[in-house]
This record gives sequence, C-alpha cells and structure tokens, in this order.
Amino acid sequence: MTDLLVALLAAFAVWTGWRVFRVDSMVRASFSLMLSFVAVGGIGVLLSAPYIGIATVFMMAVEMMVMAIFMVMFMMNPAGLNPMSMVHQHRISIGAGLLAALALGAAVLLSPLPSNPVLSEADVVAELGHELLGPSMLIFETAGVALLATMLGAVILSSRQGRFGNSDEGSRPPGLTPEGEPAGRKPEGGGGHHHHGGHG
Amino acid sequence: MTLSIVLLGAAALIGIGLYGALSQQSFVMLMMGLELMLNGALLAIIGFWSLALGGMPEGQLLAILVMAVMAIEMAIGFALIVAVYRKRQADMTESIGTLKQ
Amino acid sequence: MTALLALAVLGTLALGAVFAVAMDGRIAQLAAGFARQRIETEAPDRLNRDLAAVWYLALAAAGLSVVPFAPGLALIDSPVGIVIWGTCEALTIITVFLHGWSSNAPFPLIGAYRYVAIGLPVMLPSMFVLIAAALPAESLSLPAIVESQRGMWNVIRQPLGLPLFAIVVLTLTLRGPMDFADAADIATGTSAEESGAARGLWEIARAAMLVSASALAATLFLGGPLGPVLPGPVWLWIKTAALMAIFAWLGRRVARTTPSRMLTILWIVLLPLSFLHLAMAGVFAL
Amino acid sequence: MRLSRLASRAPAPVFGAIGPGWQVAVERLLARSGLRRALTPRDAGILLVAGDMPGDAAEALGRVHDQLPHPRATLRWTVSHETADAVADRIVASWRDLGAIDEADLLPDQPPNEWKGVGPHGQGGKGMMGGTPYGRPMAMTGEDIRDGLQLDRYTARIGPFAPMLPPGLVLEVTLQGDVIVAATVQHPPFAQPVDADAPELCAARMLTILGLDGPARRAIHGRRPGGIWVRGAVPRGLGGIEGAGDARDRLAAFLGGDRAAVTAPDLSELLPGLEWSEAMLVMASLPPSAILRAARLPEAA
Repeated sequence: MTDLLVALLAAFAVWTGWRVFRVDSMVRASFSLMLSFVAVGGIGVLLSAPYIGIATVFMMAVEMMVMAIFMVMFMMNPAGLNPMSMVHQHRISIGAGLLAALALGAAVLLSPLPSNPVLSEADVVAELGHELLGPSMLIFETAGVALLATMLGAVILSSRQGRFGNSDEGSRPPGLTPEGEPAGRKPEGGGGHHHHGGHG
Repeated sequence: MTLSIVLLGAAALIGIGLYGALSQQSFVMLMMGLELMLNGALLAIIGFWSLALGGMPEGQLLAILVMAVMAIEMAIGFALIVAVYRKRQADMTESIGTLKQ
Repeated sequence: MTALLALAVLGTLALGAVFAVAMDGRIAQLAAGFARQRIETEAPDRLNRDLAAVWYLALAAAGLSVVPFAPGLALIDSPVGIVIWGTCEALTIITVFLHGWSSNAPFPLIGAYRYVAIGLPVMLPSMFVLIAAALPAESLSLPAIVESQRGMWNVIRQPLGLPLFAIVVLTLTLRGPMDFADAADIATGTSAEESGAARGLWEIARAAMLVSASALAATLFLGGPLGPVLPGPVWLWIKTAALMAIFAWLGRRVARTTPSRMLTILWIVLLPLSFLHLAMAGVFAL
Repeated sequence: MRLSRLASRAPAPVFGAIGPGWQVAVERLLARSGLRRALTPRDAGILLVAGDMPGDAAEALGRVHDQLPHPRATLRWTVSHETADAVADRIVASWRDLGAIDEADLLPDQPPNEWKGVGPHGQGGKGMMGGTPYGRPMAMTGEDIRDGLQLDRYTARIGPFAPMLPPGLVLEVTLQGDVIVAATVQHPPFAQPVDADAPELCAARMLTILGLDGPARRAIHGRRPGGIWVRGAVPRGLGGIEGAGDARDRLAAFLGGDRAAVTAPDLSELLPGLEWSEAMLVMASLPPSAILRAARLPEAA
C-alpha cells in the first residue's frame, strides 16, 4: 500500500516537474514546480518524516509564490497567451538530462541497496530537534548565519540605492578634490541606461 | 523496493532539472531547473534516511540543510536577477555575455 | 472513531460557515447568488478559476482537521500539527492569488498582487505566534498544546499571542482591515469578475476559513476543548463561536489602511512585536 | 424552492449608473435597507440608470449592462418627481420577479478582436514579446517612477461608471503594478448638485474605500458612523493640497460635519506616483465639485 502511494506520488512529482518546462503560463509553471515539491513532501510524510515533509510543503508554497511573482515580473507573456519556448542548446540539454537520469537510475538498479528502515515507534521529530540543538548545533547555527547573510546580501544586491546615488545611474563616488575625478576605478562605458538588451 | 521507487523518482527529477537548468534562456526558468534538481536530492535524502539508515537523525538534518540551500539559492538568485535587470534590462542568459560593468 | 471525527470536522465547518455568514447578515444574499449566472471572462486560466474556491474550502477543512475536539482526539493527530496549519496558511495565500490571477482581468490581478504582498509578511508573525504557543507544550502537536494549558490558558501567559493571531485570521479570511484582496477601491478585487455560484462558493470558503482559523485560535490560546462540566467538543464550539464573533466584529469595525502603509506596519511594528512575544514566551516557559 | 424564497428576501443588489445631477439621490437611495450597492456589475441584479445619460456614455452603459449576470433588469429613474420610496419599491419588485424580466445583451457578445494569431507563434509582435497577440496589446516595459526597475506598464481606461470614481469621470491610467505612472482625464465627471458635496456623503465615500460599509451607511443616514482607527487609517500627508490639508484632515472635517472647500490641482499631476488605493482614497477625499473643476482644468488651458 505504502509502495503504491509512494510510486504514485513519485510519478506525480516527476510529471509536474516535467510540466514546469512545457506549459506556456508562467504562473502555472511555478505552481507545477510547487506541486512537485508537495508530492515529495507527501512521500516524506509517508516515509515517517512528517516534519521534513510538511516543512517542505510549507517552505515551497511560500517560495513558489515569490517565484510566481518574479516570473510575472520578468517574463514576457506571463499568462501564456503566446506560445512560449525560450531554449538554447536544446539537444545537448536533452542529452545531458537523459544521461543524468539514466546513469542515476542504472546506479539505483544495479547497486545493492541497504535495507534498514526507520523504527515505527521512533519519535523522529524529537530526535531531529535534539540533533539540531545538540550534536549538530554548529551546523544548524552556521545555516542560520548563512541565511542572515543571504538576507543582507539579497537586500544589498537588489536595492536601487547604491552608496553614492542610484545604482542604475552609475553610483560613482565623489571626487577626492571638489569637482575632481571620482575616486576609485572608473567604470568602462560609464553608468547610465543601457538600452533594452534582449527578449529574443 | 520502496527505496528503489523513491530513488528512481529522484533520478528522473534530477534529470529533468538538469535539462531545465541547461536549456532555459530565462534566468527565472533556469532557477526552476536548479530547484527541481534540489527537489530530486531532497527526495533521495528522505528515501535513504527513512529506508536505509534506520532513521539516523543526521539524515533529517541534511534535508533541513537542503531546504536552507534552496532558500539561499532563491534569495540570492532573485537579488542577482533584479540587480542585472536594473543595470541592463536583461533577463536572459544570452544578454549578459560579459559580467563587466 | 476516525469516521466520527471526520464527521465532527465537516459538521463544524458547515455549521460554523452558516453561523459566519449569518453574522454578516448575508444568508439570503448568498442564496440569491446561487440562482444567478456565472460569467466567463476572456481567456481565463480556467482550471484555477474553477478550483480556487474549492482549494480554499479544502484548506479550511485541512486546517480544522488538526484541531483536537476532545483532549487528545484530533482527526489528524500528527506530531507536527501546528506545522500543518502553517502550511495551510501559506497555501491559502497561493489560493487567493490564483483566484485573482485566473480571471485575466486588471482589478482581480491587482487584488491578487496586493494580497501576496501583505500575506507573505503576515506569515512571519504568524509563525512566531505558532512557535510561541508550542513552547510551553514542548511539542508541535496540537493535543499536547491543549494539555499544556490545563493550568493556565495561553491567552494569559502569552498576552500578545491572540491579538497578533487575530491579524493572521483577518488576513486569511479576507476580512475588514486585512482584506486587501477583495477591497472596495478595486471593485471587490479578486472577486470582481466572479458572479453567481462561483462568487457564492468563494463567500462560503471565506466563512469556512473563519471557522477553521477561529477553532485553531481557540485551541492555541483558550485551551480548546478544556473546560468544566460540558464535554470537550461543546467547549471548543463555544470558544470558536466567541472568537468568530470577535473577528467578524473587528472585520466590520476596523478601517483598512492603504497596502503600502500596512506593509510598513507589518515589517516595522508587528514583526518586532512578534519577536518580543516569542522571547517573552520563551522566558516564561523556562 | 425554499432556496428561491430565501433568495427573494435578500437585499436587491443594485449597480448604479449615475447621470448628471443624480449622485445625491442615488447614493441616498442605495443606503436604504432592502437595497445593496454592488461594487461590481458582476455582483448586481438590477442596473439603475439615474438621469438622462449623455450620448457619449451610451456605449459604456451598454457594456455595463451586459456585464450583469443573468437574470437582470434595468430600471430608469429619470423624473425627479418620482420619490426615492417609489423607486425603491420598483427595484424590490423587479428583484423579486427577476426571472420573468431577464434582459438580453445590448451589445454583440464578441471579443474586440478575433482570437487568432499573426506571427509564427500566433502572436502579433516581434519575437515572443510585445505586439498585439490575438489583437490584444501586450504590456511593454517603460520608465518606472518609483524604483527604477523598468517593468511592464499597463494602460487602461476606467469609467464612466466605475464605482470608486465620481460618476461620468473617465480616466486613462497607466499602471506599473499598483502604482499610477500617468493619468489623463478623458471625460470630466457629470455635474452634480451642491448637495453632492455634503460632508456626510463625502465621509461615506471615504469610509467605503476604507472598507467600512456599515459606518458608511450610517454616515449617509446622518448618524454617527462609528468605526475604529478611521482617521488613523488614512496616511498622513496623502493627497495634500495647499489650503485644504491632506486626505486625513479632509476626512476629519467631513466627519465633523464641515464642508471642505478644496481647489484640487489637475488630476494628471495629483494622481501619478500614488498607488491605486491611495489614489482612490485621495479621489474620495475630494468633494465632487472640486474633482469636476480639476478635471476641466486641462480643457480650459
């Protein structure tokens, strides 16, 4: 029974993962990816990892919501009114994807897999908590600091305001002498607006 | 048996993710490919932890770390996209042949 | 027992939704809506348009199913019940977004974006409030959280919890001050293109979510099914109904500020406040 | 059948298409119990056409009419000696008997353009973006006045019967997300009697935008509106005008029963830079006569 459910969920995860690159609507693409994660979360719950499974769904719901917003922001034609296909090196990519999947699949089928399932009476959530705040606290804290650094980095990168003015206007430091040349490296080609780059 | 199913699913997800990451021109779609590969990795970790490692707590820790990696990838990825777009109005890989200013 | 609990969840949801609609004085209005035509927009995202309200309803049901109806008795008695509720919250935001997105019209889309911009920051205080409620119980399971309130309800030892959670509830149920999705300035926003039964179903789903969120608030802060004399479910129903009335009253009475100002309030005031709340709850639990 | 009997007891949802000189009458009418002001035609069963519509509003009126879901009915209220009581009775009677009245579309139900593509991908433009796929102009990137990200601009014409704008006003707004980057008046609002500037009606318009339907109704009936955090919800400094304070000051004046004498600037200067909800709050904070004068400024110049 569990096998069947896990197989169905795995198939659903793969199918929705595939749909991500096949649908024209960007919002549908993001939420297909979310469904793929939801299926993986479901497998987690079935395989007695309730916290990991549910937390995956929770995190991915929020992440894919943000992803969908960015999709609509940056993609032309987000609603899929035009057919969408924006690919390069298509053959190589298909080959690489297939090769990776087949090689990993072969490795799975050919190697002897150990069997040592988690005990049904184990309190895995409490174990995880003790692990996080016990032996692996350093790792956990490092992840926390990394996330904090990410937050700062993301804000700095995406902010318009540079140290010396708006970043899209060059943000050049003031001169060392009044009205003099800006200090530091001189940007090639100057700042200012570049013209519309692309959108194939 | 269950482990094989889970791992085959993970292999397929990683394959599709690799295809997406290599083939997509748009940054956002490219990131979807990366996310999908991490999804495959997460599935494999859950499978191994639950069925082959006897519920070692470190396995769950690894899954948490993968989630943190996904969050970091998303945040920094989108911040970079915004920064590049602000500078060049470009949201496709071809548009930034060079990372010079 | 499971069948009985499933019945209790569905019955509570249905009766509670009727109660919520009646509090708004909209029963007849709702009935009238179902007799009317449902209009299709041009090139909608049809799947999502048809299913958004259904998902909303399903999320309300999923959220209610982790709530214990008697001490130790929940339909989904998961060790991570509170995380399941958090997931329902996050998915609700997606559902409302899809509701606005799918009709392919400007006002619904503006409503959808606005809701996401407000809804995601509301998630943060929500998570801190949920974690704070789990601290005294030393468990993420809702029955354990109920047990931990035998001596003292969380509403007393965590005074900021219920007010902060009220904001979450108003956001999830698109009510009053937090109704940025279906606001008047965008002609009822995500619902602007909905008519007939689809509009009615959305109303019902909102009402059901109010039941679910109020039941959860009752469980987290008012001891859920705990109480003298009367059996557990009755206490839960009484507390849920009282909270529903409070939330509905707040929704009708409190003015809604502009989205950008609410965003500032959420990040500058409510987020630090919820930090403080969590820290206080932690100190108290020690 | 029980359901339909219950349904007929519902307050009649009315979408008001307000003509020149009828704003006060309709706003007071729709605040009665037994009637409900629908904020979108999709939610209405009765279209109330008040006053004589000028010829250039006829097409828009037809579009609004066709947006009402079936069954629907149109009632006209054009003679001023018909009392509000009589009209309310007519509306309720039509609402009770809507199934028998149901009206057909006024305009042909056809998309403005065929759903047929032009380019190699079925689009209308160059490459995969822009152009007019299926005859619908796509949003294109443009200067952004707020954060410098040059994202898509969406231009739409809103009015003349938009419930959040004064009746008759047609605005062409260009939005970037929620932010208005450009606004031009296509048609000034219909002239209204002096009563339309009555403080209780102005207060009710602002309360509606603030999400306070009950207090708005009470304000129209001349009672104390009630409500929590009403003034505080209007951001300080929003829609500030020389000599007339900001929107919060004007709301306070309306709630205090004072008429605000406002000389509003040109709307195409007042609105850009505001988010849509802020802009609607500012518009609601201006008495209709001030908006009319402001909308006529470009013509005069």
